[in-house]
Amino acid sequence: MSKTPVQFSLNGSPAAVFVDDAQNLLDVLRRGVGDLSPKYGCGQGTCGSCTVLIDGEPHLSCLTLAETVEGRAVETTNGLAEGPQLHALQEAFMENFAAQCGYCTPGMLMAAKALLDRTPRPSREEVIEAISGNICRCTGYEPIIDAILAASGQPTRRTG
Amino acid sequence: MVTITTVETLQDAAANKGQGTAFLGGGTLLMRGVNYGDQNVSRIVRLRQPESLAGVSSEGERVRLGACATMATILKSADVAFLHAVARAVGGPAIRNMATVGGNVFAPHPYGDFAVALLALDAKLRMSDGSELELERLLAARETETRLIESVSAMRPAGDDFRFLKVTRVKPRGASVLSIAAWLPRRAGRISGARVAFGAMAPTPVRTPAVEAALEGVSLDQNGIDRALQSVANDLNPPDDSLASGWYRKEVAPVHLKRLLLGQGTR
Amino acid sequence: MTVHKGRGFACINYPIGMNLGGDPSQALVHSTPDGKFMVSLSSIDLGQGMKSVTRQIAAETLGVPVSDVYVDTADSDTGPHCMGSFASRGTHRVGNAVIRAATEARKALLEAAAEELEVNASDLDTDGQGNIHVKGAPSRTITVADTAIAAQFKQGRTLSGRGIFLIPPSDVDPDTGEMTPVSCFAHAALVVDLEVDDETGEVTVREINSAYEVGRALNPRLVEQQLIGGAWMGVSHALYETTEPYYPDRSHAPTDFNAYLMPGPGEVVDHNIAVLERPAEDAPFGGKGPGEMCANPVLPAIANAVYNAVGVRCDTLPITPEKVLRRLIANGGARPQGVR
Amino acid sequence: MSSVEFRKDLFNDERDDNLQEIGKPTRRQDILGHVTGRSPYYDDHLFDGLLHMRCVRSPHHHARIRSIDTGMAERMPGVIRVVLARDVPNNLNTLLSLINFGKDEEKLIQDTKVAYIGEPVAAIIAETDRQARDACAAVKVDYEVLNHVLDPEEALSSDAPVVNEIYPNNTFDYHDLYDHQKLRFGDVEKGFAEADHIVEGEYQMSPIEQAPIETCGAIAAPETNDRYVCYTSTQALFFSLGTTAKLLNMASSRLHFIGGTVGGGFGGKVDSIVEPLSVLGAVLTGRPVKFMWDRTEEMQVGAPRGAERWRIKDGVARDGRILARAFTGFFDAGAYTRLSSYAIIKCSAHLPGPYTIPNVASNVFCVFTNRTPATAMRGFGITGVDFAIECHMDKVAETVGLNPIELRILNAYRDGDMKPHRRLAKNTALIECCQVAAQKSGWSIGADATRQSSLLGGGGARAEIPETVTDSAGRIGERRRAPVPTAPGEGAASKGHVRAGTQGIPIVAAAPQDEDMVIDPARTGYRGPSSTPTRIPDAAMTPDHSLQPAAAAAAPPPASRPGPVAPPSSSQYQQAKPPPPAAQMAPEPPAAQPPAVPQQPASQPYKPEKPFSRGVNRPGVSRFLSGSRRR
Repeated sequence: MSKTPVQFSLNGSPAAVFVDDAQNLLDVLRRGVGDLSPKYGCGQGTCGSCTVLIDGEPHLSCLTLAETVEGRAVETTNGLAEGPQLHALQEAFMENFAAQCGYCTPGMLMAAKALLDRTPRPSREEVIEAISGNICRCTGYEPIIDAILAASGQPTRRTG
Repeated sequence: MVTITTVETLQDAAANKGQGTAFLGGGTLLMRGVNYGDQNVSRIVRLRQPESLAGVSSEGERVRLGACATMATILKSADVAFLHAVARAVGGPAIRNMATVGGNVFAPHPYGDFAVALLALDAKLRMSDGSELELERLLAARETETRLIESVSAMRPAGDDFRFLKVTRVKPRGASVLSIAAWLPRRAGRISGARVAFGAMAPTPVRTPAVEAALEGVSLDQNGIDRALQSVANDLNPPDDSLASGWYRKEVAPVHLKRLLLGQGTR
Repeated sequence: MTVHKGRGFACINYPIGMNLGGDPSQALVHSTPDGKFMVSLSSIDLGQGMKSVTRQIAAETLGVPVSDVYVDTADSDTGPHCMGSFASRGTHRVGNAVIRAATEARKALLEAAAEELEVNASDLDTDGQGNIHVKGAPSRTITVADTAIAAQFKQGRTLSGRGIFLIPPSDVDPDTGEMTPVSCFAHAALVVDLEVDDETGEVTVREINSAYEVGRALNPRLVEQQLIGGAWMGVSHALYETTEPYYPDRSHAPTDFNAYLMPGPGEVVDHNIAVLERPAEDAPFGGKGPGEMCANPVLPAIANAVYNAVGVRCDTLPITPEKVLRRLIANGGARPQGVR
Repeated sequence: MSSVEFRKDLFNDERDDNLQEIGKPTRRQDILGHVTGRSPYYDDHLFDGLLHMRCVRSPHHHARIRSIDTGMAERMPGVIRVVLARDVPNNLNTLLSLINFGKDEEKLIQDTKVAYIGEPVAAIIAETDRQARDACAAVKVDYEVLNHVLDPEEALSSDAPVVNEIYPNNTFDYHDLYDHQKLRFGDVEKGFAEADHIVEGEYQMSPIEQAPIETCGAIAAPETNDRYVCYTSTQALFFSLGTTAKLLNMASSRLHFIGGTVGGGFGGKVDSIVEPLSVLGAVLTGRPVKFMWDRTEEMQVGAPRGAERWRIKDGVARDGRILARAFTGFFDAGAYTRLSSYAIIKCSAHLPGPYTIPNVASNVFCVFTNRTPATAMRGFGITGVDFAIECHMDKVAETVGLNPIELRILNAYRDGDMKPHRRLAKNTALIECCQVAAQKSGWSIGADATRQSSLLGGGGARAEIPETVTDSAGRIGERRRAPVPTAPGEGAASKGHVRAGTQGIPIVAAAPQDEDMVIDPARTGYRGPSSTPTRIPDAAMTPDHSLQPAAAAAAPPPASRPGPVAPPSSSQYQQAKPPPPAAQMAPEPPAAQPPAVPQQPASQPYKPEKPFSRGVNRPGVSRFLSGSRRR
């Protein structure tokens, strides 16, 4: 088995790691770099819990060949907060009780961040579309949709 | 165990193909297999710069899509606005940032909805050896195809001549119960030279010749399409899978074709 | 295409706690020297909110603010035995164990404060804000923090408590089925409004109006989480889910989330919930576990609504478009049963 | 958009709503960890030199294992260890042996016969997950394919293949006596004979996957003190610890289990498969070993909520009173028991649903078939039969021409009613839920249904235990010799009778061991059951369908012996006053009366002849519950 060096930016900081052949980005982030925020839910690209941003766009890290992120910028939930200052999405997820078991939450947050970065005031339909590749088994989605709308400063059932 | 070979050109990639070798497009299908220990893949060949084959451009009455263009690429291109609804029907946003046009052509049942649209739009493939190939011919023998796709050219339909729908159980995004793409060129309100393709109704996307024939010269109204709807069953023998049985697919295919042709939408 | 509206009803009760008892849970509570309290458990939080609800139960029982309590759970070396998080037993069994442990710790707390204030412990009360005062004389007061410091460094007392809750095992009579199962019941009733497409058999749930009786909503937002998410799962069970789509045939078994179907975020059903609270005597502060029962009434209510809409009885789950369509064809088309 | 309202006006005299922390919408203690991605799930613990385990699984429904050739796999790159059945020290278990229920019957790794697709026959431990997968693919297993059975009723036929050799009749043995669990209350045949209508139905639920987003898994590693630590996704820490101790024949004190932050469970993380395998891996290799199911395993090898088939037969009076209800139920357990046997006990106690029906009988079978074993899921033992019952209630309503909600209220159980498992109902609220749901949805119900209350009309004759007809049909093994009908009472060679009022001793919670642990009742917020019915203030009303005589008559005929509880009189039920506005309702003083405890009949307390623990290999308290193994 050969090891391939890969350098990329992780949440704005340089990361360098040797990856095994055919190792996926999720495994490299978690075990190689130690960023445990993206989660393994299927390894098939069907649950979304491993969602990260690559060059600002959501990708499924379990389906991303690790060495293809050479020179690119990867963002994870671990980098959402700025120091102690939580991201508006994180605050809104807390406020709206948008997590139960919490396992899908990092993927949901990254899918939502990709949306809000492009579309600061999305419609409800745009929010639904943005998380349509992410599965939540606990909440029934509504609190998550509400939280993302709330993070964009829009009224929700509770605030509006 | 799987090894990775990184090459500069598609021709290099094709030259490296062989037993146990797979070409990495978007990775949405290949990497899944790798993760699950697919013993048929022992080597992955990938392009160092797949962006070089990701262009979208106009060529007269046709458009050309690079094989490595992703669904997200399609969605960003105003040149191919008629394909936006199709690209949006593939996966969620993360999948669309990864899944490629070329990969979709090889996607197994029930995937490959983009290829359904390409099939209806008379797609021709430019292969890694420089040859041209009709999509329909490749689909008929894709299990044994060793060449790689470089780009796809498809007709640019006029007005609302192109229709697409995808029926999923899960909303807004899910795998196909079936998908239908119809290119319906009209002369004086009458259809001429229709191409109608179905997805998830056979092992690969397929055209429905009897439906196409029945649409010839008719107008897009209930009476006009009646014979086409009755022909659907003759063209299709869909498989059972976990989403729906072949019986169900066959039973509702005319219903959805009717809704597509009459612009009634899906639920 | 004809879309038929249908309305269906169902109501249920649900037994709380492991059937037949024999399922103990323990809790330990101790204070830090500065008057904060740790609750040690081995119970599992799998998203239902075990850590959060036991924290509130401990704070309420101790008479201190919830912010002064933390729950540490599920290290078998430090957390005492718990049977596990299933059978809606968490809130009931673990909650009761925490009450007992926190009650014993509270007694130690008040005794330590009594020594400092030179009064009888029975004359003391907590204000829930971190203070202990003499009943009827709010100015004679000491903070929980000062009490804890005094207990630890001056009096040599621990402010700690042990708790266990057990309903001993019950037998079952083989001939009559006599047994003592569970101790209390949660209740629910709901009305589902949906639409059925009579050409495709597709069912779209539009609205749910429900009443759930949960004993006491120990944390109303956690209850809401369970009820909204649970009803979603009920819709999912009713219309989508199975690992064997052609049961009892084993073919075409789904192996991923593209094939194992559940409603997506585009299918959120408006759900108007009324929460009723009839506290159960032996439940912690009357609270029954709402987590399991919330999906159950949705399944039959949907089946009943489908019948109301198109006259098709789909007695086999899940109610797929295929099953509805087959029955519609057998019936010679939709037979709406009338507006409710 | 959804909405939630808290109907504080209902049952408000039974509660004190002025608690400090209880009832507050406090944020979850774990929410900050969830939104920062820092909540420590089991797989979020990193170990140097972590090894990965994967299983070789049966491709057949049912097959005898002739041989397993692991030679090539052992030589493959990265492979550290091949684990076979012989490596499991005590390779036979049943999950509920921890509460002494059922016989040991399932191997952690199979070596003689596989009974479902996906049953493990070997495990590979390798440096990487992929290497373990590659080695699994290189294991050669020679199978002799056997006939299989997938339908539970076919599995009951005398010539069905034997799925599980410990239970050669393809049914779980209940109480060493019957091949099913019986429930008998009154005489359903009499009830059917008195009925104006017989309503029958059959209902089927297919298997359902719990589908937590975190798959089942565990990481085990040697600790420096000759113990093993195991980080796990289990829903039941000591269940998994005890099961591991038993299978590995290891003192449970040598096991240190850590979990508690779990990515969803829904019942699918009780079965304790990954924990013993990962600990075994750590024992065999001396290194940290992870065993994590992939999604395919989670969906097809992980035990689902099992399929259930139900048949219900109701005898109904023309006014809608259900006079008798009989159930025949089949739980498709798959190849091994796991928790299905227990689900049936729970389910039997639940019958006939939240209704007071004077004659009830059920036979419920735990049947073994050649499919993935079934286990717990949210609504364990209840979801399937509730689907059946509530669909059936609508059929009954249609048969007698009643509003479905009114039919439920008419038959609803109330405080003080006797349930068929022979314990009194208390703290009921079905009627109020029906009324509120009707009101919220704008579904009109009659004035009389609107007036009903769970607090009134129960007890009295409805608290009586009737004379009960029993039978001994379906003894263990009987079905192997000749067909036996499955419905209650049918095919019984002889009928027995249990006299009216026969009741055993209810089990109550163990008393606190120390009075210091007893919370001051004034601080619990519980005021005791009210004697005043709670009212739905503005329920939609339609012309009266006159439920009154029907409901009153629903009570079984009074027995010669007085009921154990002094209930509200039935006239109170009929003459209930119109509802006062809730806001003006004066709170009742805390009820001083103790909760309803049934008095024992004058005769000797009834003791079940055959206790629950029969049919168990090792009676008594499980040796694994004590924390150390006694030899």
